[in-house]
Amino acid sequence: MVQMSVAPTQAQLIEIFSTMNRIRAFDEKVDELFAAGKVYGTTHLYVGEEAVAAGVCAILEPADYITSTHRGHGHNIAKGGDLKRMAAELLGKEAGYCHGRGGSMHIADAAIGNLGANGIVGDGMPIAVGAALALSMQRRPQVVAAFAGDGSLNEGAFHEAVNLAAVWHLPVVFVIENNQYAMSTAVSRAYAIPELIERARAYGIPGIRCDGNDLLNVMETAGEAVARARAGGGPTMVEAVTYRWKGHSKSDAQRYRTRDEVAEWKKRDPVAALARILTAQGVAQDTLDALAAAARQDVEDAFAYAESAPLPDPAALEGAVYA
Amino acid sequence: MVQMSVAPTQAQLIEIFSTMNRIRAFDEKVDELFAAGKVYGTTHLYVGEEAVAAGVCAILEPADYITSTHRGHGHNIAKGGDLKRMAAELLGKEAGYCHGRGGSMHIADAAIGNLGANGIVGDGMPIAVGAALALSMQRRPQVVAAFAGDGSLNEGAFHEAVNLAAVWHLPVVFVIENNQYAMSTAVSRAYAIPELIERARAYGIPGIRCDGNDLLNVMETAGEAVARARAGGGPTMVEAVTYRWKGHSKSDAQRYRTRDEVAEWKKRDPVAALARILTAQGVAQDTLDALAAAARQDVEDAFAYAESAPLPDPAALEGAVYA
Amino acid sequence: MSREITYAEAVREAMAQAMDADDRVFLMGEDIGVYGGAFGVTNGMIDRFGPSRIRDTPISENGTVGVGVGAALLGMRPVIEMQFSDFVANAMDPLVNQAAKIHFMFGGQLCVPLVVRLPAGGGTGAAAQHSQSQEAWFVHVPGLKVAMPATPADAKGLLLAAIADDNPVVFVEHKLLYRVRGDVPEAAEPLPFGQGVVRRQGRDVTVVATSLMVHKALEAAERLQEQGTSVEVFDPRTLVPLDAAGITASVMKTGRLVVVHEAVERGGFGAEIAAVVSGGEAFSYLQAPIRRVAARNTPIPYSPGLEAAVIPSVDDIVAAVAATVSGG
Amino acid sequence: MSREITYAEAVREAMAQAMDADDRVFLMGEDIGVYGGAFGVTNGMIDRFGPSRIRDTPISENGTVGVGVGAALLGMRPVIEMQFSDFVANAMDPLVNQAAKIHFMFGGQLCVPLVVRLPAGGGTGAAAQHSQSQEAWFVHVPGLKVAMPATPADAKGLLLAAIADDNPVVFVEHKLLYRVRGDVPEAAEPLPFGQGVVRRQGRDVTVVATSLMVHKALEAAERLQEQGTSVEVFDPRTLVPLDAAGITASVMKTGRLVVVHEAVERGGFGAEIAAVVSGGEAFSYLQAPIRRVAARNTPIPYSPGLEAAVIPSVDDIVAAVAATVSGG
Ligand SMILES: Cc1ncc(C[n+]2csc(CCOP(=O)(O)OP(=O)(O)O)c2C)c(N)n1
Ligand SMILES: Cc1ncc(C[n+]2csc(CCOP(=O)(O)OP(=O)(O)O)c2C)c(N)n1
Ligand SMILES: [Mg+2]
Ligand SMILES: [Mg+2]
Repeated sequence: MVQMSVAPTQAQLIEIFSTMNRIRAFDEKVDELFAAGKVYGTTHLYVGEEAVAAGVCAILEPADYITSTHRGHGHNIAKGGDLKRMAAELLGKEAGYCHGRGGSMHIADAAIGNLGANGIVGDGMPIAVGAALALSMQRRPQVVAAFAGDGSLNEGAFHEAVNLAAVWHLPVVFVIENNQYAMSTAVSRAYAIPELIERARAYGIPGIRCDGNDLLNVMETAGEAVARARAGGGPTMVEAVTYRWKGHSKSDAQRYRTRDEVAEWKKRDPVAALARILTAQGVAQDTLDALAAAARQDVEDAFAYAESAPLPDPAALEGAVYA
Repeated sequence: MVQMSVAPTQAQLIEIFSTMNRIRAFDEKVDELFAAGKVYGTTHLYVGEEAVAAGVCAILEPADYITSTHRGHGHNIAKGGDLKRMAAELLGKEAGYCHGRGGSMHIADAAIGNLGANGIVGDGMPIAVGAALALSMQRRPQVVAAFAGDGSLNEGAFHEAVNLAAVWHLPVVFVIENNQYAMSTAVSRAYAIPELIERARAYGIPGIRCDGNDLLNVMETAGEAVARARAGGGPTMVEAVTYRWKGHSKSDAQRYRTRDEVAEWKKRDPVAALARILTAQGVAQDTLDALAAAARQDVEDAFAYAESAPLPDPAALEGAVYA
Repeated sequence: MSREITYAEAVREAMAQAMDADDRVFLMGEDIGVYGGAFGVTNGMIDRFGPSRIRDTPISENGTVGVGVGAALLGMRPVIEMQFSDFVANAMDPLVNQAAKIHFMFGGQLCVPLVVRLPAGGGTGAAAQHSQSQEAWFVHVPGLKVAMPATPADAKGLLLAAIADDNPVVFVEHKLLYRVRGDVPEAAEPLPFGQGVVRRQGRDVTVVATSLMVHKALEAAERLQEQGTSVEVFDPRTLVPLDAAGITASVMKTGRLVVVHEAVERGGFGAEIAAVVSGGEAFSYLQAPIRRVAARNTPIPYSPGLEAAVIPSVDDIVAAVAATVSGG
Repeated sequence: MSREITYAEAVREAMAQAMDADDRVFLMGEDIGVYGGAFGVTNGMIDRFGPSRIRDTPISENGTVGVGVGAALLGMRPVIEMQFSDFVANAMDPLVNQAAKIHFMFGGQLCVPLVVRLPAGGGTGAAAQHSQSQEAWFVHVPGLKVAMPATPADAKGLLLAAIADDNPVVFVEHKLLYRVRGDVPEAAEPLPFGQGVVRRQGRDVTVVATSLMVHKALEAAERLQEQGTSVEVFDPRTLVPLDAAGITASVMKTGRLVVVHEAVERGGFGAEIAAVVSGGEAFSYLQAPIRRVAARNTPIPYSPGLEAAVIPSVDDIVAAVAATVSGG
């Protein structure tokens, strides 16, 4: 089996720490803005799950591709997305990634290989498989990582897509973010299997489970899966076990879980865990604090930019439907 | 694990032998009529696979339910269907099961628990699961057997339905007729797994494989699965390995397989195999020949009846859309 | 006896009363249990009816509708909530190829008493994949019935009728209507399908509007009244069966027709109404072209200003009616 | 240079020429390889282009279209064959919620050059689940284009244009047309979308017909000519974009309109045409109600006599035109 040979350097880890802080700060800010009624529509926050996107994207090459989900801010930031264009999109501005046409659930950045967030649970996976098919037909070396939630594995789209990837032996990694719930539905109520990677075997592909709050474990697991895909070894399913700290979306009374459970998981904060690793490596707390502060500042700057940016012109819409 | 405790009696086996001969004779006759251009539309013949339907339906109680497929004549005959109404349906007559509205692909017999053949690959399975859900909510003791082809396991409908059955622990048996091909597509080209029952594990339900040309093996396997369902043990997937002797449908050049392969499988004729068992049990060849002849005669009578039956009146159609 | 409740409460009440009266009725959907559904429509029902009859499903729209069909074949009366109308695209096959055809295709042996509830429409900032109005697809599928109530009372009465119907019914609810209040009878009284209602009498022009647009049309009619134009507002309430006679009678009286719906214009239900009128008895009474007011032919965008520009407004209706009345 | 080939051959030739000219073009579908497709349309192509570009899929319509979308995002130009049009119900979600919206929803960053070919229509005794005409669903989805060629030459030219288009195109082929022969240019010449064609000039009435119905309309026109009625037959060829100007001009000339399609009448594309005409410039030229000739509002039945009664016939067209011309 292919293994990630080299452990990440401290410089890499520090960069990833910054990324995770940017994800955290961005979604905390979004939460605040929604609570204040300053953003339209709805949103799904990634707080608590940062190590998954950050770990997987740290393994990917810049030219590799991802598909994302409704809970997609973290994916785009981890892949190298622009906070300003994200903020502008959330505020419905012309400078946003989608010129205000998409909003929180529809951020894509073609230039960095993010083929798009998705409002339809499960639909990122067939798209990822198609991208992988294109790469394979074009004999290009890139791979695709498809982020997907634990809730998405019961959709037909998952099933059909993973099978096609398996039968055609395509360079794709399915990254299942098992954050324990699909909206109000606990994994145990949606599946009669103990681990989601059990599903991988049904398609004849490897499945690996990892601690999604442990960045190094995520990187190791994604490293193995991405290396296999890149080496022509076909798809892998990765299950990253993690937890969503916030409600499912803007409005969620969270009647389906206890405060204690949430509190318990918050003790396993992936950002703090990485901070501990860096501290153990001798990085000064001040340095880490400065990185976190810089991340927050970047987010503040992005939203300040977005607030002052102009709104889109509806007159452009009809011409925007067809390419 | 629940096992079928009693071996079938000779009287039972003789009745099943008759059933298998009726299935064989019916579809041979249909083949002949299509070849002669005497039937409209298309058809899918069950010749070579008789032991599956006959074995499974021999295990079911009359009040149990089945869902069927595009290759469904055998299922309806095995469940106790009326050859005359089948023949009349194929000839598009008012006396047919569907008053000529359905044809070969849409035979249902609500009175005997056949919830219908299906022109959409895979769609019988969710319907079976729904029927099983109804039975469970109504606290009735019946079970449902869903016949489905090897090609149907890559449809989302299969995936979603089996998971719902598993999570809700419903009294349903998925009978996968693995006849090696979905139209031109060999199982090995549609799946990256050696056995289709590998899929069962992904939903946390038992999967059992059996020789679909060996009636006793089919009965034993179905017996276990049906007993489990009836005892409240939830769903089972049964894979019955068999072979389709004829082309996929009316017109099929069969470029995807060799004559030798077909010839090889014909040596494993399930009807002849059951005849050998009965002969070994001391049943006279004459008796078996007479049963086969009677089956052919029943089929001839059915089509004679159907030919002379009146056509439906188009004026009734618009009133037939809504219940 | 009636009292004022919201549209969401009316939908809930219809389901609860149907469940009280008939054991065969049960609900399936994503997060309809403790969560109460994405729009709170099933709030509290699980406490009263338990998790078997208020049945949370995994995220499997196709399977859920297929299972609903199977349960209906054995005499149950499933009511399925799509979390958003948009996701019914995942369930087109069981709805269209199974539910709609089974009764006909099997020669009347079986029937499919199934209701699929669709929270439809935009105006919530949920963008292209969570804001669609897809009723026209279902109108084009023989074997389905389609209801589209605009008021709490109609929501209750039509849903009771839908649940009692032996056929599959697509029941379209507009998200922005859920909080609208109105008088609703306490008793469980089904409203017959196929009977439209004149929401406002008028002389100069007929406006046929559906769902949320009924309210916008009434608002437009108020304004137009001030300008001296008398608008008749007709709400068909069910699209299949359609009260073609009611629409025809109104157009024969006014001589002018404007059709208003939120779905995109091209291929929308407004086309069907235009065809019914321009192909029927009312044709020779028409004094002006039939205008359609509908969403622009684009996906629904996110940004509030963009979204508002795409979805028909009261202003759009006023303008179209004015043009219809003044143009000849 | 042109020569007479069948419609199926024309479709195949378009695909082969596109594949010769452009590496990015490839086909996916069930049994399109050695089997040649359920209707033989891809016969022999696998020998020439190999199994990677003539890609047999497992039975997974949803996944296949979703994969097509993903491949298109990375610059490929997938052409997907639904084995029967009916099965596109399984793929509505990727077509409608992904393919159609991606370009718009992501602010123009990406596009989806995807073609989905639908062998549609009845007349083959394949009954309710294998005989549908679903084009109206797609017309109602902004972001999709819809083509419906009636002749071999149009099939070739429009398919070449569809493959070259940067947008998702639903390409509707009628099974009964596959064996129809006609003159087809040898060269790979795309036909522009949005340009209808007058198939027959006439004075008294315009018949707008699509796909197979164009041929039935022409036959009806011949018969009507004998009765002294001069029929203009207009074939829009693509439904989105639609040549509204062409239709309008024809109706302004004849003053009468009959719309003919095979899909069921209610909510069919004929409604859209009726709406375009009764809502536009041609309205005041109309001397008679707009009649629709379409399938009855039932699923397609199996028995030949039943099927024939449901699907529009030449007689039905003749009768509708005669009524339109004689009625006022
Ligand atoms: C096809 C479809 N069905 C339902 C929904 C509504 N919905 C949005 S997110 C969600 C839960 C998804 O859970 P999961 O996949 O675990 O992702 P998470 O939200 O936990 O990140 C649901 C039901 C949807 N967007 N699309
Ligand atoms: C949704 C759908 N896709 C495709 C088809 C066309 N089709 C009919 S039967 C068939 C092959 C089915 O193979 P399998 O399930 O193995 O059953 P078998 O014919 O071998 O009995 C195909 C592709 C269909 N009827 N429905
Ligand atoms: Mg989750
Ligand atoms: Mg098979």
